[in-house]
Amino acid sequence: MTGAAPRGRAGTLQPGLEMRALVLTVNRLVWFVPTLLGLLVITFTISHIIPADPIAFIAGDNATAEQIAALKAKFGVDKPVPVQLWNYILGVAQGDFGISLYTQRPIAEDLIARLPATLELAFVAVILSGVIGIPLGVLAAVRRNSWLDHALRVFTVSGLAIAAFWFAILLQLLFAMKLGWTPLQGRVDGWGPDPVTGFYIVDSVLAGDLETLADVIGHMVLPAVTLSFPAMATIMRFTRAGVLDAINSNYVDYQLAMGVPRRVVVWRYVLRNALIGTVTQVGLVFGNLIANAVVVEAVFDWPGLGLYAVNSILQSDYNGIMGFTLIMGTVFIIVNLLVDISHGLIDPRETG
Amino acid sequence: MDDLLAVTGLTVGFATESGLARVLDQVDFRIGRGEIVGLVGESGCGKTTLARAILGVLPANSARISAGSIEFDGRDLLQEDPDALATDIRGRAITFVPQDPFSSFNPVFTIGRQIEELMKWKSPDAEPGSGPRRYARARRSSDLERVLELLRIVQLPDPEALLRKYPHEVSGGQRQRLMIAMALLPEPKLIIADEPTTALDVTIQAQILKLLRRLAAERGVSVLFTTHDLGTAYEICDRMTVMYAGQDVESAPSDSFFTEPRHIYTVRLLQSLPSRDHGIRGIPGQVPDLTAPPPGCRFHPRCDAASALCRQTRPDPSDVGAGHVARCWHPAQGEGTP
Amino acid sequence: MTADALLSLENLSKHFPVLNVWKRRSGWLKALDEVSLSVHKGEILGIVGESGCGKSTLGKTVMGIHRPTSGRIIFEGNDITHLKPHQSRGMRRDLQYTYQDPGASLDPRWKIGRSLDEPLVIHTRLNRGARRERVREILDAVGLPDGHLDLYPHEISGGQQRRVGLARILTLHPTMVVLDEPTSGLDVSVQATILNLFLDLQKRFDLTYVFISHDLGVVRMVCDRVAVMYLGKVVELGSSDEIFDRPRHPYTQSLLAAVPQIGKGRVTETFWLEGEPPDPGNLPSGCRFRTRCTQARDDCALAVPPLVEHSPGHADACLYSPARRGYSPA
Amino acid sequence: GGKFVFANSSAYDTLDPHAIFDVGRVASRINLYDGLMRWFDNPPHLEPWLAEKVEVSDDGLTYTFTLRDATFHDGSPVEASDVVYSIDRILEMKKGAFSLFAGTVEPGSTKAPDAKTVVFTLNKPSAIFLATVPEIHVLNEELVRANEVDGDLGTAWLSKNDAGSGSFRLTRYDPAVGWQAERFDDHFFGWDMVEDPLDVIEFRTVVEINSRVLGLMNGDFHGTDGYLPQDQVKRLAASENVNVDEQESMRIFYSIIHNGRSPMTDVNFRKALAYAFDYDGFIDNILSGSVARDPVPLPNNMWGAPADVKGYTYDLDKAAEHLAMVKEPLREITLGALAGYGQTEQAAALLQNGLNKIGVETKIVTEPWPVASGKMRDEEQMYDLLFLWKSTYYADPNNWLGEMYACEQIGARNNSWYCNEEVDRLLSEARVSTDQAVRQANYEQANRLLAEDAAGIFVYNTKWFGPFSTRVKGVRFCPIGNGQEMRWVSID
Amino acid sequence: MLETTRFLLRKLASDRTAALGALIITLLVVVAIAAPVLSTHPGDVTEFHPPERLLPPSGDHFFGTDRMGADVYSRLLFGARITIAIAVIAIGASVLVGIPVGLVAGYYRNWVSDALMRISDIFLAVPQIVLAIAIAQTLGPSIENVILALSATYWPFWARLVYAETRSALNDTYVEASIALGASPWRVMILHVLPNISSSVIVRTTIGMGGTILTAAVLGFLGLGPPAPSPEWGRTIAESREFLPEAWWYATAPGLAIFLVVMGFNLLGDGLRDILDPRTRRSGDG
Ligand SMILES: Nc1ncnc2c1ncn2[C@@H]1O[C@H](COP(=O)(O)OP(=O)(O)OP(=O)(O)O)[C@@H](O)[C@H]1O
Ligand SMILES: Nc1ncnc2c1ncn2[C@@H]1O[C@H](COP(=O)(O)OP(=O)(O)OP(=O)(O)O)[C@@H](O)[C@H]1O
Ligand SMILES: [Mg+2]
Ligand SMILES: [Mg+2]
Repeated sequence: MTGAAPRGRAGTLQPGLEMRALVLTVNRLVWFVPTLLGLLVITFTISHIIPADPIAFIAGDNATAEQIAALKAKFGVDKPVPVQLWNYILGVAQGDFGISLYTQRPIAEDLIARLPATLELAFVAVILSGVIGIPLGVLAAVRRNSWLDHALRVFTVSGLAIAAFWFAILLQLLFAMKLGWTPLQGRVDGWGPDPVTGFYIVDSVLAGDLETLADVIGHMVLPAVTLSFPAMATIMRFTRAGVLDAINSNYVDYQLAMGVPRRVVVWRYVLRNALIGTVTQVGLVFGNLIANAVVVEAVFDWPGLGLYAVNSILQSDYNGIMGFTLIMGTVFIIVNLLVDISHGLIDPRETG
Repeated sequence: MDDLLAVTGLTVGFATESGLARVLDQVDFRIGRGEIVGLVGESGCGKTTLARAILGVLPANSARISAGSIEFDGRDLLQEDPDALATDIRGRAITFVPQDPFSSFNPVFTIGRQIEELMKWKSPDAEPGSGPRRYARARRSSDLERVLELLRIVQLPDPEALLRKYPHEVSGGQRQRLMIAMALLPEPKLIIADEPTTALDVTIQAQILKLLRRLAAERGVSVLFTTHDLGTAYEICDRMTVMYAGQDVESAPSDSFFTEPRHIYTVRLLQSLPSRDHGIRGIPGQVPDLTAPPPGCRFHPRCDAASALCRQTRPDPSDVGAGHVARCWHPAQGEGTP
Repeated sequence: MTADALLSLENLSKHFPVLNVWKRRSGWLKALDEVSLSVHKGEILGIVGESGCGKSTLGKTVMGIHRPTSGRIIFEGNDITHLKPHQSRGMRRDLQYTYQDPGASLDPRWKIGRSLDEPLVIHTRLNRGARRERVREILDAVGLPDGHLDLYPHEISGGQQRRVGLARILTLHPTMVVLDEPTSGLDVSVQATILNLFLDLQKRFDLTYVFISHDLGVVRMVCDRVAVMYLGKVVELGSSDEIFDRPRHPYTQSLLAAVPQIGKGRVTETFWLEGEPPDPGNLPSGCRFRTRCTQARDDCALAVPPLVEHSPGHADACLYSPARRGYSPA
Repeated sequence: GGKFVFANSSAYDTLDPHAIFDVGRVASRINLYDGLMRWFDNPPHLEPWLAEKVEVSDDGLTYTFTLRDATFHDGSPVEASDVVYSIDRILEMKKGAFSLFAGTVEPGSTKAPDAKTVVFTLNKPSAIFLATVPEIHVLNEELVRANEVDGDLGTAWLSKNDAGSGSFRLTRYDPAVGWQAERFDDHFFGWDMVEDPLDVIEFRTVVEINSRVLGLMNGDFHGTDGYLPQDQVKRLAASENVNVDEQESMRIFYSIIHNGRSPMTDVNFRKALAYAFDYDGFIDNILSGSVARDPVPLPNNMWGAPADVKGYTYDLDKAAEHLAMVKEPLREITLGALAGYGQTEQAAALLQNGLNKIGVETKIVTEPWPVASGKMRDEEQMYDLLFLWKSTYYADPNNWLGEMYACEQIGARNNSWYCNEEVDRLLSEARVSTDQAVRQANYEQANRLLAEDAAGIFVYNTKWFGPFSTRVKGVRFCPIGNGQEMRWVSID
Repeated sequence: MLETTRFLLRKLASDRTAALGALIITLLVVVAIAAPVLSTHPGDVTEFHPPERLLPPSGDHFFGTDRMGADVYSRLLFGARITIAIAVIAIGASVLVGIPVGLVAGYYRNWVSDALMRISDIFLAVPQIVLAIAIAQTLGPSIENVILALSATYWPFWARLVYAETRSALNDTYVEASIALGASPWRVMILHVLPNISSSVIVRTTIGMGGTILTAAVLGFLGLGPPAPSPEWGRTIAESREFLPEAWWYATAPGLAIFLVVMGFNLLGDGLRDILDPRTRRSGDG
């Protein structure tokens, strides 16, 4: 570009970084509640167009008409729909997601009991994909069009195209069934470490029980690899694109022209810019991860929310599924919130 | 002749989708010590490419240097080990002022951090060689002193606060001042300034040009100044080299350049400037496609004086006056001078 | 003076809201502030000033692309201030605007021919053949071959894109055209051709131009009168010769002094102006130039100096204008 | 000594013995709790358990049980009042085994004249009452009442805790993992007859078949359910770590036919359906001959099953013949199958295959059990046909015939909307009669009529292939407990 | 139009990965259409041969047989039809809803557009598959319901995309120029905005196809898809698990099919992005 008039101007109205982060947080928090409310309305609507009558199911095979009526009153299903919605929202606000039609326990209790398993798996998978995906993404960008780049490209393309449940089955088939290197399923043999945090890795470290730790990690390998494969592919892809964008930018050009070593420019400066793009993808990655967790947990019999959801499906436990949807939505919204905030922190240009 | 930089017969091409673009064709170019040389020419004529070739930062995957030499301070840069170039020529002996001060700072780091990184590698105190393992505290603080002093010299207000700012919080003029300061910090012998004022308003441009000229003179630094604005070149340069479509066509001291241009292209270019005296005159025709440039003198399709000779062979440089070199078979004889 | 005015602006303002991080308005950016001027039939009025001073805003507000905050726009005797584009179809035909980057004003997915056709489709009831005829005619007038009708914008050069942009607005035979930086980014050799084209067309179609530019050399060459803007205000207005030869406002003077002139004294040795324009969202009180002005005095901060015509056809907005001194009894 | 780990296919969502009644989760009931009587072995025979003896009045209405000296896991004695509390709790909860007693035992009618005597007074004679008594798992009344919340009958507490007197005492429970129990040394029955009884039993939920099989083969588990797909059974049998114990069970596989809806109201259509199912293909190929063809709704090995009924065969000509005689208009028939139970789907697909060939259009609907069981009780929503199993809850022909085809059970246990006066008479008589000969004759005749009428498509009676580690000894299989009563087992 | 198509085809042919993607998808379509011809046992979708169950791959059964003794290869081909039907209809519906919503909300800046975008935000606040599972489960397993669940959860993606693109297109000079010229909102939306955002929509749709196929497969796998004996790929994999590790072909074949098809769409999408969208070209491969 030549001769064009200058663009951009000093922004003296820019608040400081901390202020920006605060503003962003508040802004997002303000939307948190309506979004959650909307989600509630959606789940409520879904659970009210179901074909089977959950009350009849709770009542059991031999309930009389009066008993069913009594149960309906107890669960408030006899009230007008808006009232029910209101009660549902009130209930959820107090952490009451209803009773599982199947286990007869409060859904919230069930979900909370299973949340750590899913979170642990998701964390390990995210960390795994980041720790491997980011450097590989940078490498692919730096060695653009090399054999390495092509190989990694095949890798990313596969990661995004493979059905997680099928990949899980393949891994099981190979590593657990044929080779016997890893356990086939489950989170631990037996009962696991004494629960403190609910994260078995942390708990077994806390308990100083290395044997259990090894067992826990052994169980973690296949599910974590399955889950992290697509996530890794996404992260790699965005890192690569981000790095390429940054490498082609004027500021990198400038630093190279000033003789700052390429490796320093790439790994210390470019990466940070590239990560801004990658970080915004974490929300997406996490969403996919959760989605995949549903089936991956089912395949690996991982006692988390996903497995709970699958069992709820098999049992037609609508309350369970809605509870799962809600909690996943909440987790997802929170993750996106954190992503937004950290994005604002990493990128000084972000103003909300 | 005691030139700081002598580019001889440099030929560079770029591999593109539609074939090899012959962007530099046997370019000769030199800069004396302490001299400000303007490299002028229209958009796309290869100014930036030449500048980058000297810096040694042409894109490795597409650029092809097929002939020529770049001699700097007695070293042939094209023969040197690239790593050595990066450590003790680039950013040390030769520094760079980019065209666009808006995008040449990394947006996500503070200005101070970026200058610090530069000083870590390129401070005059830094021991030459493989580069720092560690940025020693003593050097860091002496470097900081040096930075602050220079920022004051380029007339930036409140330098300490400035270092804590992010690039987008600073105006374009200030950014370009920062760029100039950063170019001076390593105490180089040559500054390559690639259209450093194109993105700025005239009043700011005047300030920046003034600053650059003064500092270069004070410190005895040579400057390679590329621009497509002849007025700007007139302001600051001791000598000019004009390029057309990848060929250097004429090189002369400023005075004789503007008063007695010899190459027909230079003459036409000067005539294109809006002026009350001769109205508005353009150059008919278009710049050639560099993937299939015309043979001989590349200006010949647009030149009214072109002969068969022009269409076949490119003239060698010939002296047409004191330090005045033109590569034209039919140099103008005082015709059409403004 | 307003008698033969084709267009006159009366106290025209355009303020953009400045939003804070909460997306609330925290102030106004006065991109155009109480500007009054008129454009005479057949003339070329230049508007010059540094980047961000409101040149484009002026043009776009006149065109109805921006809704004015206050003031009036009178075109051919009609008040068009509050007409929306679709309400003023007839008006649009007579009043046209070329974009700063004419290439960008062409739909990248439309062939040149179709883009040229669009104004006719919107504004006339001509049939296909007649429209085609008109488009050819105009293409010829801007010096492009017929073959270009079948090309996409990215397939032609920047200079040609400018020609097409011009052709597009000329298809409707307007009486007045706002040219927004029509030569920025062009090499001098191309610029010359384009400028010649403007002048040509002006004669041929009897056009009136508002010529927005920050290239003073070009403005001096083509414009009959010049308005100098600084941060949303017109600070000086007069005939080309007056402005360039006898600038009165310190800003105009510094602007002219900043332009390198081959063969004259070097600006780098003589230029005196320091500092940069203030943030347009946060203007100083009184005269906007006072923060950089070497002649500023205390009362410059008190009130915004009005644009006063101290001599016929030459107005300026400086309290200490040499003209004013000449006339004032003190 | 030692620990026995069982991999169970369904999750132990609750341990409350009165809330559940299914075979998949029988282990918690049978090992943690005791009933007055208990079924043993195969074919099953009923023995007194918590009760020392039982006396039945001549009119068949009064049952008097005398309790043994037994203690609950918390050390308190098992008393008659606990039994009364337990049956009344079942009647009030209306879950699990409730239906066995509904209409026969009234709430509050059971009395405890003294600490060791329980008197049940039925409001009508029932030949099957005794057979259902094992389902009255006796709870520690005091303990349960102490843990009641808002009149929930202690369900919340009991879902995670044990209040029984059974052979094992709950030590650990996690709905996501399973449960663990240790041997209850003070169990009334004593441990003398077992040489080296287990110290700890653990029932873990392992949904995935492959995991169960692999775990068993590599020794992580010592037993799993005996109804694995035949392909897996073969794998297990081939493993040197595993013994597969084969027993004829009492769990029939059949298809309900909605007899109350056209065109299934027409016996010819029903016969066409029965002739269109490829019994041999299903049993010999798909199930690799691991089950026994059972042409009637009663398990072959149960008394009351007639030896002379041949049943239908896969015969498309005959099917077409009968179809031709159908007067009702034909339409698309909905074949129900149970989600997660591949066999039901395969059976439905096979039937579809046969029906296709005689020109009957069908569509398969696979739905989870709760949905299906809901629909089964609604005449409108019920599928035209539904493949499923009927398991043994008590070993009496009434468990099958009486529930599946008695008119009074329509909409409850009779999901076929089948009501045949003659059959109904035979079944009612058999239900109250105490004369075994009469009962047997009646049931045999009822079976014949039902088969003749093609009231359903009767396919097979299951065989149980109990896979256990070779280290395990003493498994006593009984169709009711499915071999999961662990008190007889030892491990080395 | 014709020229654009030609241009596209030429570009496609020159971009190797995109060409590969296009090839795979063409293959898929051909396979789906010609399934009765290409399959070796066309009857095996509804007809079974219990004696031949779980046979390993052979000349007669390229990918072996399944639990009912049906030819896995033939069923795979017929499964392609279901996959295409689900993907095309679900995406088609989402696009048909999402584009107008996004376009209108993007063009007019009023409370309606805010409300529309809020609604789609809420949908986007939950992982799509989670919502799809909830809906599909509620409605019961069938192809129609899978399509409904997917469409109901997918449209916000297009609405959002079109909204954002419309907003940015409105800032483009050529759109402003048209408005200034007096063009009506509809003219601007349909003739200027829509064609110019079409490349992102096409790219998104292509990649969305892949995503939909994966999601549909998950639903099938969970038993929420079309019921037996449908040859849907996801459910085939679910069926096959019982027979692992012996009958490895049973699970492998449909998984590979899903993989290939999704990869085909992704490659094509990436390729189209490079071809259609000059902005991202820079970061793509030169
Ligand atoms: N990396 C590259 N690959 C291919 N062609 C290139 C590359 N860099 C530059 N060119 C081409 O080389 C020619 C000269 O470019 P260069 O940037 O040196 O011109 P310039 O004189 O600096 O122009 P400007 O005034 O526009 O900056 C142009 O035609 C340009 O398109
Ligand atoms: N749509 C808008 N919203 C908010 N601010 C605007 C808008 N358009 C212009 N501005 C601001 O108004 C001021 C004047 O802008 P304008 O484009 O008119 O300047 P200009 O003189 O044309 O500058 P240039 O030479 O860069 O084209 C600038 O500060 C600009 O940031
Ligand atoms: Mg350049
Ligand atoms: Mg402008």
